[in-house]
Amino acid sequence: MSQTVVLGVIGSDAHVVGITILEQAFNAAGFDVINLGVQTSQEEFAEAALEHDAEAVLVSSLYGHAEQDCQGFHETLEATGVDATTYIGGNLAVGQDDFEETRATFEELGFDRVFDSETDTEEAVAALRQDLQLRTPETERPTISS
Amino acid sequence: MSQTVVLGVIGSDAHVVGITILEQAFNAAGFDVINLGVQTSQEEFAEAALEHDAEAVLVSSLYGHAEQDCQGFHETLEATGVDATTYIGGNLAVGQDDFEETRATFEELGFDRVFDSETDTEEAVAALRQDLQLRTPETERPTISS
Amino acid sequence: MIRDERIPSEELQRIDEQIRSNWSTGEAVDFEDAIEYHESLPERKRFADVLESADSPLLQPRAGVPQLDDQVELLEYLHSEGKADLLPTTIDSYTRDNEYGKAQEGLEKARETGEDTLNGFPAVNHGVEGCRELIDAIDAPIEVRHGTPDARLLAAITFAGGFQSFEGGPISYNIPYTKRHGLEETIEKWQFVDRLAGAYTERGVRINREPFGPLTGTLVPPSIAIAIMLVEGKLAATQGVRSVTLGYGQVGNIVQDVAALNALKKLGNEYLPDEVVVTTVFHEWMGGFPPDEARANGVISLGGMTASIAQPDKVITKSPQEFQGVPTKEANSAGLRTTRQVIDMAIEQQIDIDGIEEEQDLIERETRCLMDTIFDHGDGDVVQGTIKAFDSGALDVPFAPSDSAAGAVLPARDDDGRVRIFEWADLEMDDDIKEIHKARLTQRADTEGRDQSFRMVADDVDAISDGKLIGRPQGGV
Amino acid sequence: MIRDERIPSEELQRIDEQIRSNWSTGEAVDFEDAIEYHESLPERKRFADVLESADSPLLQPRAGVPQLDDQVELLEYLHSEGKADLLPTTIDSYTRDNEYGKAQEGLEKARETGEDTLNGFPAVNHGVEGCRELIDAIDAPIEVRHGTPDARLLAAITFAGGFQSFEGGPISYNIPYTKRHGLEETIEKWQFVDRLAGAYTERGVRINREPFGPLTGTLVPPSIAIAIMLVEGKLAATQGVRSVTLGYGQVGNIVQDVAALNALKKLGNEYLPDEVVVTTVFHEWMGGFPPDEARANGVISLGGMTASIAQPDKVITKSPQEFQGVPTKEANSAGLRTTRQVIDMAIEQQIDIDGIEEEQDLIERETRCLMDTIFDHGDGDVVQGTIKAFDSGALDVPFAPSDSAAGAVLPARDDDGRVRIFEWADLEMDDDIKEIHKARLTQRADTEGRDQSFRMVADDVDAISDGKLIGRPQGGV
Ligand code: B12
Ligand code: B12
Repeated sequence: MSQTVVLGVIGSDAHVVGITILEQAFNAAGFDVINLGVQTSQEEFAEAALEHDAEAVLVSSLYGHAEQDCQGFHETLEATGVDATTYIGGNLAVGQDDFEETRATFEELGFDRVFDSETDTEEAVAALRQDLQLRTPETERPTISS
Repeated sequence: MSQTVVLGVIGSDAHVVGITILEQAFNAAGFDVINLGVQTSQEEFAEAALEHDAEAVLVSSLYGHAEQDCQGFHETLEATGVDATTYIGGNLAVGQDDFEETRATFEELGFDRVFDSETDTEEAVAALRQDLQLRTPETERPTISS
Repeated sequence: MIRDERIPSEELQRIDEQIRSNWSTGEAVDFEDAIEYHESLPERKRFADVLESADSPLLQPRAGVPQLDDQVELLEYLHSEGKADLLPTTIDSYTRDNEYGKAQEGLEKARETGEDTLNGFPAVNHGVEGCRELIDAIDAPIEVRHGTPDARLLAAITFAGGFQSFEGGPISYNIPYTKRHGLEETIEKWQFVDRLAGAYTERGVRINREPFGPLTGTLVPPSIAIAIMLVEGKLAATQGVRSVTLGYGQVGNIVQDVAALNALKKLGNEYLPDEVVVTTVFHEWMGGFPPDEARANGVISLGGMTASIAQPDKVITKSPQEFQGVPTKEANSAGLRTTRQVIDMAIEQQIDIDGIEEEQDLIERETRCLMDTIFDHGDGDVVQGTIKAFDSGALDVPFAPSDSAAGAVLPARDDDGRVRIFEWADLEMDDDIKEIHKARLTQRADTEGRDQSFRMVADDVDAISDGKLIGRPQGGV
Repeated sequence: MIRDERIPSEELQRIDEQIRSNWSTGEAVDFEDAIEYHESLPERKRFADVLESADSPLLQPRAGVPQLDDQVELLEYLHSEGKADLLPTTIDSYTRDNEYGKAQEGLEKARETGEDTLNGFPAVNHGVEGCRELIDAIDAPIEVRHGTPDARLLAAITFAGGFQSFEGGPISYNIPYTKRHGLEETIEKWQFVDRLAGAYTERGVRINREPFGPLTGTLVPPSIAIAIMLVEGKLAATQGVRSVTLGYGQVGNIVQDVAALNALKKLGNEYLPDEVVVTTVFHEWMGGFPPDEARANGVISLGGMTASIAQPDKVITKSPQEFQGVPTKEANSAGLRTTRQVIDMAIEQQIDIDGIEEEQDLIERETRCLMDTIFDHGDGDVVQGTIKAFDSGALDVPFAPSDSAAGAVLPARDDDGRVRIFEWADLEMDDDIKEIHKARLTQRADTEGRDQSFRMVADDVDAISDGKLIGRPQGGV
């Protein structure tokens, strides 16, 4: 019953700490996590998702070039034949921007959910559970909240 | 040739440090300073100015009630027969105000010059010298700038 | 002749009735009803208990606006956004002058225009009911902070109104705050305030009393501040107060500040009766602030750092807008959160700095000299001793605007930035201690290649707002 | 096989010509003309001299925008309003990837739309002339800061453009900044950069080189950072660099940070040849910041406090907007001024904290273990040793995104907030040192009543942004 998520940092962004924490959180929540690491191209995301039959693709971006890096991302997924829930999160704009604008921009690009960098990992886990219509397995709860 | 200035903190304001510093600066600059201290009423300013035949009356206020405290100040001076240069300085408004507005308010009340609390004492001394048309006595310069 | 003796209860009642007739709202004060109200308050609103049981420094800002609704909103904001542990209600200047009529005008004008025409909350005018509305609305303990020489009516109303902590004292709210009130007069008036707090205490409602430690806020040598705290603590204890928070204002030298807070705590416990629970409060820098919020944040943080080492029971925070005027609620909260971050990051670290014991020892010896002279002046009576010691100049406060203090003693920083005494005037002090100060100041004068003078004092007064701790000569001489 | 040997001058020329042909602006580089230009610069623009002759820590922010005019304005602002002593020019990400074409597009789009479409200043695209306009316009030394694995063209153009300081190194701009560049490759490329700096140095133009000390910015144990600094310093020295600034990123524990900076300075002087002038730079907290400017100011101030005690030659400041994104110039200046105020208030105070020597001793022993293993791995050659030690995991960096590092070592804070190693993986270290770490971490686990786990590491990663130093479990477990 465990579901696979593909995780990575897009573009030439090397901020790795966030996805390291996310990997651990999704693992602890019972997902199978394929962590592609930093500086992952659109194609690498698509191929990994295809190969592992991933339910979700989680894109991280911190360095401020997310918008450029994600142009055509969903077209690439589609072209590869991937139909997964897509999330993006991190620090998505250069400078001191308003997050609601940012969210709109990325939803328009096709992401199912957009997270800011204040996101708690539990929040993201809960959202994905909901989107994939999973229920929290009783036994895992203490692991997550501890 | 030394000139007399009357100095004090108006109203029920007790902030004494500023006038202590001012007293010392005007003294060092060769003025005769009559320091009335804190919590000085309009009448006390007027009487002291009259008694000592003061060239200037320097009013200080820090606690934010300057405007109320100075209502009718110049009328009081006039009624007592005092015709002196008047300055006010310190922290003249309650809260985070724009100083240009504050300056206008106090000029309207009749003050010849209005100083904010970033005022350097030398600035005030130089201004008074100019207004009373005094020249810096050569011998005092080192004392002031040292 | 006024002495350090407890006011008899009939006398307490007589004064109480008299002062309550000074303003219309005095009538509504009813002691039994007040006790009942206090007893109805939940534990988290009981000031003394919350403060005394805390295991790390609690943070408290200063704040007061004229209207009740606005005050509720302001305190709620400081509680939720600033994460203040303890809240204040700062009283307006007219009330401090006992000008309740003017305060009423101001309050009415505020209600009409929506402007803050008073620089604080006129608690007397709001009366018992108004105060209780405030206490009911806010989910944390609240203290009355003011600066009132004669605070008797204010105390009667705010105690009945549910406040459980009250700042000030006969010296600390006289010498720095007013020119003409005699010490004898303010002591008498504060004996009543303390006696009233004691009456509540006897009935199980421990009103916390907090002498105002920073005094003139400007380079006050620690021992002078501590001696005055001990005197006020003793006076309060005599009247039955059992929860006393002694205060101290940051001078900016970490070693000296930590040493002073240690000495304050130690001597407080030593000089005050055992039945009094002594806590300490550290005030972030009370002198002139930099005219720049960014630099002000640095000053505030140095306070937080010091607090994390000394661990007082409470810290009164400043805002980055201190220089400019009464802060916005946002700035006030920012000061709280900056302080919190520094304390929380530093407090778990073991930071033992060399020289603290030595400095503490010096401060204790100085304080004992001052306490001894006070007792001597009063033949063992601390009230008479205080009055006479101020009179003779044996006890003095730098930059005191009051006619009751000589204000002749002058402080200056030594080469390490510690506050020493440059001009002793008649201040009582052992010669060997004077020699220590002199040596330190001579060292500084040598470093700077100039004589000790008032100029040095003036430079020190401006130093922190100019961005330094020590007022070194700028450029050439 | 690449070794720690100076690139012969013919080889230098050959590479120089080759890399200059990578982008149109490369042509304009002329070494003799560049020397002349540097010689024409006034003393106050000479980076190494200004830095090495300072008598208290100099402050430097990070800042870079795409357009030249904007960059001039930005730096002027940081100089005049922020009172920065040294200025930066941070390079955009495309340039870091050697994607000069994309950078050109971004620059042109920036010129058209007025928006900052690049996250830094594309110095290669601005070319020698553009760089000199910047150098001419700003009355202070300016450093190139980037994060580029292959920075050869960037160096050629910025050196000729008048910059006299250049951040980075083959490990420090590889391991934290890129996934796929091999170490052998980046070492070779940085040997060229250092050799070019050395060529200028030989002609009297001392280009300052600054290895990037903070690495991944996230709980990097001091000895790992220091060892890498020593390696990069040695490599630079071999190529003729004579002014080296070794870096270190604040971990937030004052004792450990001061000890680390002391150790860095001491070991730098010991391991680097005598003819190199070694200075140090302290980076204010490089990990995740609080999402709140007020709390961020507390983090920044703790950095200032640490700097005032350790007295590094330079401090790289953070802004209160660090969490959010690239700061406005006002916020950037605010970070500078907050830092300045704290340093200036604290630096004249004598603050000797217990335990610094002990911690420094531990850091030095650890660093020596790492240096020994590097030399051993390379049979005395530091280049081969570094490559092989990273390969075997004997040298490693926590949270390294690079394929060239195992990234298997995991740090965690001890009960005092000092960064220790929780998972050693293959990191080379004497057993008795490992025991010390283990004991400290066990103590913490006991305090918290939980096992050591990755959860603890994750909590520590978030702790400062959550307002604490140590990631203690929240509420119940
Ligand atoms: C550490 C750090 C670095 C380290 C990174 C080391 C490494 N390899 O990981 C170093 C020093 C190398 C670095 C370099 C750079 N950095 Co940096 N860095 C940071 C810093 C301080 C902390 C990031 C971090 O580790 N946070 C801790 C982790 C746990 O949090 P996180 O990354 O935010 O991730 C969490 C959430 O965002 C969320 N999340 C993240 N992704 C996703 C995805 C999904 C789907 C979901 C649901 C959630 C989610 O969950 C995560 C876990 O809690 C931030 C500022 C900050 N936040 O305080 C700047 C910051 C991100 N960096 C920035 C920049 C500009 C850079 C550089 C371009 C600049 C330079 N001058 O060198 C380079 C880029 C290099 C590159 N090629 O990527 C900017 C980005 C600006 C913007 N977006 O507008 C920031 C905001 C700093 C700033 N204010 O300027 N950086
Ligand atoms: C120290 C201080 C105190 C001490 C004063 C001790 C004493 N008796 O002197 C104590 C703690 C007692 C105190 C009390 C109060 N204070 Co007070 N205090 C300050 C503080 C921190 C420093 C003032 C100071 O000494 N500065 C150093 C001296 C050298 O500078 P200065 O006074 O500004 O004077 C210089 C210039 O202004 C100028 N200047 C001044 N007057 C004049 C006149 C002329 C003609 C000229 C040319 C120049 C000039 O030259 C002087 C020398 O350089 C300021 C905030 C700040 N500035 O940082 C608040 C501040 C002035 N206080 C303030 C307030 C509200 C109060 C209280 C009402 C509040 C309270 N909660 O108790 C009470 C008032 C008591 C009373 N009755 O007056 C507010 C005023 C708000 C406003 N104007 O909007 C301030 C700005 C703090 C704040 N941000 O809220 N305070």
